[in-house]
Order: sequence, then C-alpha cells, then structure tokens
Amino acid sequence: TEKENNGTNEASIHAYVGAGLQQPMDEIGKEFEKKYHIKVNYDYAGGGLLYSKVLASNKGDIFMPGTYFYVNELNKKGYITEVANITKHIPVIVVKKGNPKNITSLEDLGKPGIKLALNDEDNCIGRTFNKILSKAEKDHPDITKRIKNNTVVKGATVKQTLIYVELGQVDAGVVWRADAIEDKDKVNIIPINPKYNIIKTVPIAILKTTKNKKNARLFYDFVNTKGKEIFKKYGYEVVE
Amino acid sequence: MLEIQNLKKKLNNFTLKIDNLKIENNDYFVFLGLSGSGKTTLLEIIAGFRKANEGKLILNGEDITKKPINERKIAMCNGRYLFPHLTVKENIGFGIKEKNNEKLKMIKNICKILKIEHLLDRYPKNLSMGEQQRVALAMALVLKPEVILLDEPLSSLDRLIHEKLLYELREIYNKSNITIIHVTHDFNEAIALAKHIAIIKNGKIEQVGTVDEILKKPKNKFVAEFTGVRNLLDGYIEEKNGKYIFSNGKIDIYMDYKCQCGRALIGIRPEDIMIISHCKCHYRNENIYSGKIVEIFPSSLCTYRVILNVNGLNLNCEVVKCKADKMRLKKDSNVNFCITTAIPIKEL
Amino acid sequence: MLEIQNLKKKLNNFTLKIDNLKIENNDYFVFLGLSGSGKTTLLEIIAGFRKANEGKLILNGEDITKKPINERKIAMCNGRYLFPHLTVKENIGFGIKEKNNEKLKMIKNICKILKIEHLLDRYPKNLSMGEQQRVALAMALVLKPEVILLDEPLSSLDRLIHEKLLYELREIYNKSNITIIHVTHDFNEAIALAKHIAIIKNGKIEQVGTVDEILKKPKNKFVAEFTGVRNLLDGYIEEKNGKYIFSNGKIDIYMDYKCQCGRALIGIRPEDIMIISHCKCHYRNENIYSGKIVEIFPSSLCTYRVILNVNGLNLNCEVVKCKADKMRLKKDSNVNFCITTAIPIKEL
Amino acid sequence: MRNLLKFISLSALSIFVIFIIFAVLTIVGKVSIETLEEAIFSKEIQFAIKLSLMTASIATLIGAIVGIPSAYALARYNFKGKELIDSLVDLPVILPPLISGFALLVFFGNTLIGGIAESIINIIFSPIGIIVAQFFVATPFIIKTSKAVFEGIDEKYEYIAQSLGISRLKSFFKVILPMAKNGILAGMILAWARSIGEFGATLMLAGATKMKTETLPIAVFLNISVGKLELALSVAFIFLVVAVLIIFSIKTIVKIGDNYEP
Amino acid sequence: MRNLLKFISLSALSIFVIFIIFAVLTIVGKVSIETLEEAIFSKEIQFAIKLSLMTASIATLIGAIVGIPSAYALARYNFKGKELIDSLVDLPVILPPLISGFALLVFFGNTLIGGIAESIINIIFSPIGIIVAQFFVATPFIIKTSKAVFEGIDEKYEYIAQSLGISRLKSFFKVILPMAKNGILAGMILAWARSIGEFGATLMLAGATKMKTETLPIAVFLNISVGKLELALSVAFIFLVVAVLIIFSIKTIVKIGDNYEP
Ligand SMILES: Nc1ncnc2c1ncn2[C@@H]1O[C@H](COP(=O)(O)OP(=O)(O)OP(=O)(O)O)[C@@H](O)[C@H]1O
Ligand SMILES: Nc1ncnc2c1ncn2[C@@H]1O[C@H](COP(=O)(O)OP(=O)(O)OP(=O)(O)O)[C@@H](O)[C@H]1O
Ligand code: MOO
Ligand SMILES: [Mg+2]
Ligand SMILES: [Mg+2]
Repeated sequence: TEKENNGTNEASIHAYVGAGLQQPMDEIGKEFEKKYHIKVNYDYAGGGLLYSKVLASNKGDIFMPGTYFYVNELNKKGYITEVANITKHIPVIVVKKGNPKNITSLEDLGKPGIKLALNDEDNCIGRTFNKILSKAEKDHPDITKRIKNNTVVKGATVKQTLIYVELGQVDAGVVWRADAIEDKDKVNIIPINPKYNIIKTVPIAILKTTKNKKNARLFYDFVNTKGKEIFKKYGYEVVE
Repeated sequence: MLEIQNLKKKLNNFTLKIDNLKIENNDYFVFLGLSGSGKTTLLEIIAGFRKANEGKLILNGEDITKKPINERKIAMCNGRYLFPHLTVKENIGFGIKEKNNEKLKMIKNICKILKIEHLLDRYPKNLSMGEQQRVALAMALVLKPEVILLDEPLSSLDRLIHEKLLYELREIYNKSNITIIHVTHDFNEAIALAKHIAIIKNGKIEQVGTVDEILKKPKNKFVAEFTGVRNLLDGYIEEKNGKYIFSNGKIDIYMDYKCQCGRALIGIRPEDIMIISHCKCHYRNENIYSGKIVEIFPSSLCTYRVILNVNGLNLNCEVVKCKADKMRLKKDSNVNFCITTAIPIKEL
Repeated sequence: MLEIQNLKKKLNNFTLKIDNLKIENNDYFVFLGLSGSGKTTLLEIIAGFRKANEGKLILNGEDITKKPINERKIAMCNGRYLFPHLTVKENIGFGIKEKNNEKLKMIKNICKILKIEHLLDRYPKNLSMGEQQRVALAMALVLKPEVILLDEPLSSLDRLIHEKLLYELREIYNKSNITIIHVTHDFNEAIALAKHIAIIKNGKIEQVGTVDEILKKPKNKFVAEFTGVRNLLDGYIEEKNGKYIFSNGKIDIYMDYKCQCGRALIGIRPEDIMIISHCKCHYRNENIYSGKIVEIFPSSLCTYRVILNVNGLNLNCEVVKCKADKMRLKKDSNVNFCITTAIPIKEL
Repeated sequence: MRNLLKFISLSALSIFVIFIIFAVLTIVGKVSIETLEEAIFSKEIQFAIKLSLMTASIATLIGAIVGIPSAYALARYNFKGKELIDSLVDLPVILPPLISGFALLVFFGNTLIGGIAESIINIIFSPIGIIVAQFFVATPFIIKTSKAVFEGIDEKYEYIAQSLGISRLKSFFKVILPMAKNGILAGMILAWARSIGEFGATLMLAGATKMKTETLPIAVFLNISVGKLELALSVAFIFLVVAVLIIFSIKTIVKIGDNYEP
Repeated sequence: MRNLLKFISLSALSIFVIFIIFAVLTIVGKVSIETLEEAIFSKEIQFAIKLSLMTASIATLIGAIVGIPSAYALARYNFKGKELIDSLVDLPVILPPLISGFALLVFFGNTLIGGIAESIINIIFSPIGIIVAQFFVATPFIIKTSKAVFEGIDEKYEYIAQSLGISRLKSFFKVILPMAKNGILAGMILAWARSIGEFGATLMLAGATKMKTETLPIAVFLNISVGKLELALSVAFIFLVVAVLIIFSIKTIVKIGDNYEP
C-alpha cells in the first residue's frame, strides 16, 4: 500500500528537490530507504516553483533547490532550521556537438553572426551570467551589448536553453555544468574563463514545517555524507 | 371539472384573456380558432408548460395553477415532439408505470386501434408526419389521464386516416371517462367530435356553447363566418302575421326563429341555399327567388361553389356536383333557388 | 416539362418507385397520398435534397438529376423550416436578388396577398403554426421560380385562411407561368387546385390523370376509396336495351357509362345517394330504392352521415343537415333514396 | 468545383489535421525503437500510464457529475448574474495551470474550509490532488459543451415528458440526457483529454513524486528536466497512442449504440 | 423541494462556481495593493498584456477560420477514417503543451515543409510563434464545440435555402453560421481563454524573451519560477480581471444582438 506523506506519517519524508538533481537524488533516496526504511517522496520542480510551494502548502521536510538563492529567501521568512552546501554549480558554455562555429571562449559569444540562447536575468543562471559579463566588461568593453545583440531567445529554464542548442536553433548557450554533462553526447562543453566565472552552490535545508525532525535530520545527514559520493559519481563537484 | 378563472397571458403584442370558463368532467371540449388566436398558448397554460401572468386553474376543486406538470394528471399530445432517441414502442411506453408484460399489452392495444403496429421498432425520424401524429396520440391515450390535451391531433392526417381516427377518438372518448380538450382550426372536426365548443379569436373567447347553439345562434359576425356563414345581410326584421321577415330592399327572407324586430344582421350558409329546377321547393314554400349565376367553380370533392346574383346582391351557394351537372349549371344562366335557413346574428 | 424516369429510392423497408411521369409546364400537379406514402420523399428528390438510388429527372430537356439544388430553379416551401434567426421580412426576402427598394416592394406585395403584413418584424419562433406556413409560402412565391414545390402548404391552416389561401394559390398560379407541384393528403384541396392528380400509395403511383378522370374512372379500389367512394359493391354487369345494369343479388343499379359486362366492382360516393321524400327523384327515374336508417351522425358542418340498409346491404350516404332536419331523419326510420351516380372500378 | 462548400471545409479540415500529423510525426521521428522499449518496460512509466488513466477518468467522471447539472442550470434557468457566473466558469480555462495549482494549494493548505477538506481526505501531494487539479481544469469543458447542446434541445420535450406523468428529474434523465448524449460525450472527451494532458496544476498541487503522483505529462517533464529528451518523447508518444486509442474506441462504441440517427 | 431538478442543478453549479471563487480569492488574498500597482505600472507587464490580448485574438480568429469549416466538414460529410480524424483533432488538447511546443519547434526548425514556412514568416522565437502555438492548442475547442452545434441543426434548413436559389457556400454563411452563432461563439471564447492561458507550447516555440515574446502566463511563470510569488499572483490577478471582463462583455454584447430568442 502507498504510504501517504503529509508529515504525520513517520515512515516518509517529503523532499522538495530541484528537478535537475533527479538522477543523483533518486539514487540517494534508494540507498537511504534501504538503510533506514524511511520512504523519501521527492517533489521535483524548478527551484523557484518549489519555493512557492513551500509557502503555499506549509508542508514538507527537506528543501533542496538548484541554487542557494531560494534557501536564502526562505531563511529570511524563517522557514529554515538548518542548511548546508552540497555541490557546486558552475556556469559553462555549450555548443552543438563538434562545435561548428568554433566557439572557444566567452568573447566568441559576442562575435557577429552567432545566435545565442540565454536565460532570463531573473533566473538564477541568467542573473549569474549577467554578473559574469559585467566582470568581463573590464577586459572586453561592450561585450554585454554584443552578446545581448546576439541573443535570439531567452529560455525560462536551463533545459530549454540546452534543447535549443541541441536542435541547432542557436549556436551556443550558457548552462550549469551538471546539466551539460548529462547531455554530453549531444553538446560540447566549453568552460568559461575562471577569471570571470562565478560559481554557485547547491544547498540542502531542513524546513521548519517538518513534522518529524528526527527523520528529516537523518536524511539531511545522509545526503551530506553518503550523498556527496553519489553526486561525485554523476560528475558534480562537491563542496567539501 | 376544469375551471379557468381570470386567466391572462401577455406575449409580445398578443394577449390571451379568459375570464371564466368551465369544462365539465367527461366533456369533449373543442377550442376552435384561427391560426394565431392563442389556442396552443392556452393549451400549454392548462398543461403547465407556460405560466399565466394572472388567473387560476382549478381541476375538480383543487387549485392546480402552481402544480408541477407531472402531477396535474393532464397529458399533452403533440406529434412534433416525439422523443427522437426512443423507438415508437418506447415512446408509447414512455409514461406507462405498469410492468413489462402488462405494458406491452397496453402498447399493442393502442397501436392496433391507431393502426401503427408496423411502426413499433422505428425511430420518429423515420416516420412520416401523419405517423408521428398517431404515435403522439397513442402516447397520451395509453395513459388514460383525467384530461387529455390535443393540439391539432388530426391536422396533418390524410382523409382516410383522419376519418378513421375521428371515429376512433369518438369511441375512445365514449368508452372512457377522460375529459378531452381539443384544439383545432377545423370546424368539421369540431362538429364531428365536440360536445362543447369555444370559439376563440385574438386571445379572447367569442362564444361558448354546444355545437347546436353555435350553429344556430352565432353571437356575432366572426362566429358566423367562422362556422360557415358566407352570406351576411344587413337590413330590418319585421313581424307579419306571427312570421318574421327580413328585408334589405333587395331581398325578403322569412326567418325560422322568433327574432328581434328592427335593424338586424342575418347570415346564410352556402349549403342552405338550394338551386331548384322548378319554381317549387320541397322543403319550403317561401323564400323562393330567381337569379343569375355569376361564377361557378369546384370547391370540394362533390361540390361546386356558385355565386348567384339577385337584384345586384351576390349570394354564395354550395351545390352538389351531381345536381349541378344534371341541371347543367353554367356561368350566366338563370336559375331559381330557395333559402332553406337564415340565421339571425346577435351582434350588429 | 418535368420528366421523372425510372426513379427508385429505398428507405429502410420503404421503396419509392416511379417508372415514368411527365409534368407539363404550367401544370398544377398534385400528388395525393396517405401519410407515409412517400410524398415528401418524392418532393425532396425533385428538389435535390435527397439523391435517388436510380433514375433521372429531366426539366425542359435538361438532365437535372445531379444538378446542385440552387441551380434547379425549383423552390421548396415548408413552414417547419423558416430561418429562426431572421425576421419574417428577412425570411421572405431571403432568396430575392433584387435591390432594396424593389425587394421591399416584392415582399410587401406577397405579404398583402397572404395577409401577413402585420408579422413582418416578428421572428418565426413567435408565430403560430399557420402563420409559419404562410410565411414559407411567401418565401417561395416571391421568387417566381419555374417549379414550386409545396409540401402540404395548407395543412395547418384554419378554415377561413385555408379557403382564402386556396383561391390565392389559384390566382397566383393563373397569373404566372409557374409549374406547381403540390403534395397533400386532402382530396378537396387537390380538386380545388389541381389540373392533374397523381395518386400515390406505398411509394408507387396508382393513377395519374385529370381531376375528372380520377373521379369518374378510378383505376382500383384504393383510388376509389381515396377519392371518397365509401360503398363498394361486387357483382355482375349486364346489358339490357343499351343500358348497363349492375346487380349483386341484393340491389340492381343502372350505370351511367358504357361498361364492360361480366363480373364487376362498382363504387358509390355517399354524396351520390340522395334520400328523397316522395318516391320520385328529380334527377333520375331509375335507381330508386327504399331502405332503413341504421345509423345517423354528424359528419361535417352541414352534413350527416346516414347508413342505410337495403336487403341486408349497408350503404353510406351523406345528407345535408337542413334536409335531414326537414325530413326528420332518425335511426330506424324507413326512407326512399336514389343512387344518382355509380362508377365502375376497373380493378376487380 | 461543383461543391465549393465541401471543398473549402474539407480543405480546412485537411490542413489542420495534416498540421497535427506533421507535428506528431516530428515526435515520432525523434524516437528510437530502443528508447521506446525502454520506456514501455519501465516500471515507472507503466505506473504513470495507469495513474494517468485512472485519475483522468475519475476527474472526468466527477466533472460530469458536477458539470452536467451545472450546464443544465445555465441553459435552462434564469437568475441574477447568470452572465457573470457563466464567465466565471471559464476561469479555470483562462488561468495558467500553474496559477490554478498554486491557488488550489493555498486553498487546501492555508484556508479554513480547504483545511477541513484536506484533513478529511488527504489532497495535497497525493494522487487525490491530481484528481482535484484535473477536475478543476477540465470541468469547464464539460459545462460549456453540454450547455451548448442543452440550449439546442426544445424545452417542450421535457414538458411533454412531464405531462406524461414523469417527474422533472426523471424527464431530465430519460429525455434530455439521452438526447444530449453525443454533445455531452464530446465535452467529456475534451475534458478527459485535457485532464490526461494536464501538467501545471498537478505539478503544483500533487507534486512530481515518482511512483506516487507522477502522471505521464509529469514523467515527460521530469525526463526533460534531466535532459533525457528522447525518453521524454518516447513517453509522450506512448501517451499519445494510448489516449488516441481510447478516445477512438469510445467514439466507435458510442457510434455503434447510436442507432437512432440513420 | 418542489423542483428537485432545479435544486440539484443549481446546487452543482453553485458548488463549482464557489470552488472557483475560493480558488481565485486565495490569489487575491495574497496580492497587496503595492505589488499590484507595481505590476500594473510596469512597462513589461503592460507589454505582456498587450501581447497576450493580441496574439490570443489573432490565434482565435485564425482558429475560427480554419476550425469552423473543419467542424462543418466533420458534422456534415461522411468519409473514410472520419472517426480517426475526429480523434486526431483532439491531439493538441491531449498533448502536454511542452511537448506540443517541442514538436512545433522541431517541425518549423528541422523539417523541410516547416523550414519553408519558417523562411517565409519568421515563426521560431518570434511573436508569430506565440500565435502558431496558441492556434495549435486552441483550435480543437472551436472545432469540437462548433461540430456539436452544427450536428444539432437540421440539414433541411440548408437545402431549403439552396432551393431558394442560394449557393451552398452562401447558404452556409446566411443560414448555418447565424443559426450556430451562439455555439460557435462559446467555442471561440473557450479557445480564446485557452490561448490567453497557454503557456507550455508558447514557452518552447517562442521563448520567454521579455518585451518580445513574454505573454502574461509566461510572465507569471517566470515570476513563479524565480520565487517572486506575490508579483506572479498580481500579474495573474490582472490577467484574470482582463480576461473575465473581455469574455463577459463579449457575451453581453452578443446577448444584446441576440433578439430572436425571447
Ligand atoms: N413565445 C412567444 N413569444 C411571443 N409571441 C408568441 C409566442 N408564442 C406565440 N406567440 C404569439 O401568440 C399568438 C398565439 O399563438 P398560438 O401558438 O397560441 O396560436 P394558435 O392558435 O395555436 O395558432 P395555430 O393554429 O397556427 O397553431 C400568435 O400571434 C403568436 O405569434
Ligand atoms: N430518413 C428516413 N429513413 C427511413 N425511412 C424513412 C425516412 N424518411 C421517411 N421514411 C419512411 O418513408 C416513408 C415515406 O415517408 P414520407 O415522409 O415521404 O411520407 P409522406 O407521404 O410525406 O407522409 P405524410 O403525409 O405523413 O407527411 C414512410 O414510411 C417513412 O416512415
Ligand atoms: O531545478 Mo534547477 O537545478 O534550479 O534547474
Ligand atoms: Mg397552435
Ligand atoms: Mg410528408
């Protein structure tokens, strides 16, 4: 029989997790269940959407969006009891497999004739990339403007940008490294010059709304220990 | 007894208004009126389909003005509204509360009477108009309700079935205790069936009475014309030796009944003018005239309409065909004729 | 000329089959048949609404079997299908190609004739059934097409308007060059209007001819009954001194026409039996009988149906009311009567 | 061109259908047999298929139970503010599903009335939530389609049924419902289709928990989120085939029973 | 309870409408005047409103031009595979919008026929793309609703119109279209509502570029997905008010012109 989770059921945990983290987290969940016989119900969606859900439902135990930003927001509202960083989120450039337009650096994105897919500046990756650009502005004046001119579409999610690159609708995009690695047979990854790059982290937090602190705590600790190994296996750089 | 009290219903620029009308139990009551006179509207108010603006309906002492349709024990019958998703059999069985076997028997019975046994498995869409009418009739008749409402039930039937159904209706009526309220524009239908007739015009009842009363004493010109009077004469009635004689300067007519003297309107039905070969009539010694045929044309299966001119007065006269042929009636020929009955019309 | 050649149409267990029929230009042709005989179906095939399974339609030499409806110059008229979203005025103006002023004039004209001027701004939903019929009639008439198809155009009209419209139809027909094909189950309507009549039964034409032919020489029992013959007698006809006499052992009747001798079926219309007060008839010296009244009841406005018994034979007879009243006809009384016309029926 | 109307209308239909077919073919074109097999034999996808079919069917059924009488009320009765209520019914169609889902989440999670409902049957983050979300989003289609059909049926049929001794309620079931059958069914199929394709509101209210609240469209979403585009398309394809087959068979079955239209 | 049917049907309607109102109220309750003002006076939101209204209207119009004849074809003509085509028309409703958007993207970006269309008018990543996506998703509603209404209209009306000398095509415009007006309009309003609420397909095909392809639901989505919940709800609220007002006024205007039903 299905075990329902609404916080009252001791044998399960409701965890809001960024949709991009599915593969490692699914595996972590299995291991955790095997060990503690506690079922983990992952609720996968984009970080912001999860943030809204927490506020709307007043329910849930674990919050693990793709970026720290939302944990911070929830923290301000007093929804967080504990938080720790698990992995790094590193912005990279992706191009179609084989790199037909021969893009090798951030500067190349500003070349005429290049079609770019970026994310909206309200989005975490979009915001981060804007900051990267203003750092690069010092060495490459006008790069922001040139890149903006080359941008033909803005996606709402990282995956949307990736799809545009894979389908060849655009020549390049900027996404998180972990997302790009999942699709590495379809795209080439070009690192951004560390001089300009800004690295974000993926945190895990225990929610104040949890009805079973003990179990939430168990899972939180599990992700912080065994979980990091699994993340490594999937190509993530973990925060030690 | 069904009583209609101070009924009023406004529709656009049409108003139905019936002050007081009583329909006895087991009556065969026919509302007779021109098209657009409000017959259907009245029937639908009685059935509860439409709400009147004012007035009351009382059935056997009980006020049913606000009763739900299905509790009125009044069944409406209309061939245009058979249920399209049901077969004829299912349509007829629609309101029957009895169980299977009994139900089937009732259906079979009524179908036999109405000659629609062969249609039982058809859907209404595949019936002709006349067949539809008969099915509707069966649907209501099979239920034997207290009052049955018929909205022109015979109006799209052909002559043969019309005739048969007419007698069937009479028989069913005679055998049962149903009150039938029948709406039609066909006077012959009314005469053949009705005990009482109400003549309705423009939403108002012009005259109510037995068939005889209406035929012999039409209240006004409208009723007279509607009941077949085609010749209306305006003049004076005088009494002479106990006999009442109408005169308008062109023609003098002996009346049958005691009449009011003075200015008068009288009417003659075309059927009550007989063309005679000799100058003597079998049925009457007075009221013999001679005139000229102005026009002659067929008006039905066995009749001609003849327009006669006497002293500049045109009279409509109906002649049986065989007689007309025998007498070789032709336009412009001169003939003798007799007025067998002239009726006084109350209204001037 | 409209020719129908080898037409065949199957519908469920009904088949319409017309081998060869010609309708002259400017004819007033009436299809007369019981309900369910296929009149509407035939009309709709002529109009192009339905496709026949086999056969051809030829209008003035041109094969129109496959022509689109709107190019046939055949207008169908049906009161049940007025356009609900258009006012009466717009409905009538629907097919008119002329421009505003002219159009309005045409509409006004036809409305005057059909007495529907006061309805011009109403919507069909707010019309009574009779009013709807007249509007439909107006819609087709105003267009003056080559052929006009009327599916029971007078069937839900009341007596007065029926009578008036009948003569209007005659007039419109007389004044124009239209061919009218009219479908009805009302024999009187057919007689009053038709030049030619086709009697249709069960999808097949029983007899075609002028009104006179059909009345005087019904091809078979069905046609006879349908045209009002209510007395059918089976017996033998013999010639005696140039006269043809029918006999069946109970009654001997002198025939009017030259007849085939031998076994024969003859018919008598109720209207052709006259009850006479003396034992002499004005119109005939032969065919005088005496019998007993078995039943008598009103059958229409001015007539009684009387059932007479002669030697055990029941005869239906129609008597004008005034006459019956004068003669004090009553059940079980004995009377003399005369058979004015008896017609031979071809089929045995 | 003898029959211009036929030509135009069939052309329009062809254009739209071809457009749809092409769009679907692009999906099919991206799917390889292997991934399709992988998808079909995956426990997770099988669960999602079952869950989707079940929730969509239940939601449509409840939607019909609520929606058909509502449609009847809108078609037959006059009351104040009818036009406004009629417009309100369109709201769930207008609202972006995410917002609908959010509103429902707040309703059941943070309000008194919703809280009572939630405490009786567990709606949030449960399969029941899927049904509620689909019900909310799909019912307007049943209401609107049924209403249009009810309005086309002459009231006199009901009246006559009643005058034959049948109660109002029975006349609805015995006359109006069967007469409106085809239209109502069209509405229910639309609603079912909308339910089975519903994603945003479900995501919000029920969440995207695997083997628990993962319907087919959510499976598609989850696969897209991890870049498994091909698998996502395979799932979408399976989904398509299942849905079309079911709709097609319902229509065929109904056609067979539908013998009063020759 | 004299009129049980009325009671039941009005109850059902009330329940559903109250449910909707509560759901909407939760949205309203979360919106503060300040954020509402912020939203209303934001250039971006104003642009999104205009864009949404325009694209949804155009998509509905094109949907009507294609959909009404298609519905007529489905209602009147018999041809092989009609049931299948009828089911295919439901596909855009069934498909999760993200998948529809993806399919359209591939169609216009990566296939020959689509490529030709794309080279004539720029569809991908442009406002035209929004219209195409909305058209694809919303047209089935026009087709299905109109079809149901067409089926309810007796063919004889057309025949009689034609026998009065009017061509088939004209009889469609002069008779069938006006008679089906209300039903078609209901379908078009549904389609418009669906278009204006459409999000997934638009996001895929046209992208979420501010001041270019950002419609209201995309604005809502963007705001939600970055956690700007209150702003998202404000936008949703504006969106609701605008849509309901428009639908309500259309219905009222139509009612006024609709004088043949007393
Ligand atoms: N729903 C309505 N709205 C407005 N006027 C109406 C409505 N129904 C009927 N009328 C009008 O009321 C009058 C009476 O109509 P009704 O149908 O009762 O006539 P009727 O006597 O049955 O005629 P017919 O013999 O032709 O059926 C007519 O003038 C008609 O135009
Ligand atoms: N669509 C149809 N499908 C099957 N049978 C039909 C269909 N239409 C008519 N019929 C049958 O065909 C026969 C002829 O019908 P039609 O309507 O032509 O009769 P009609 O002569 O016009 O009768 P009425 O005078 O009653 O209108 C009837 O028996 C009818 O049941
Ligand atoms: O759910 Mo993510 O990892 O923020 O794209
Ligand atoms: Mg009437
Ligand atoms: Mg007919």
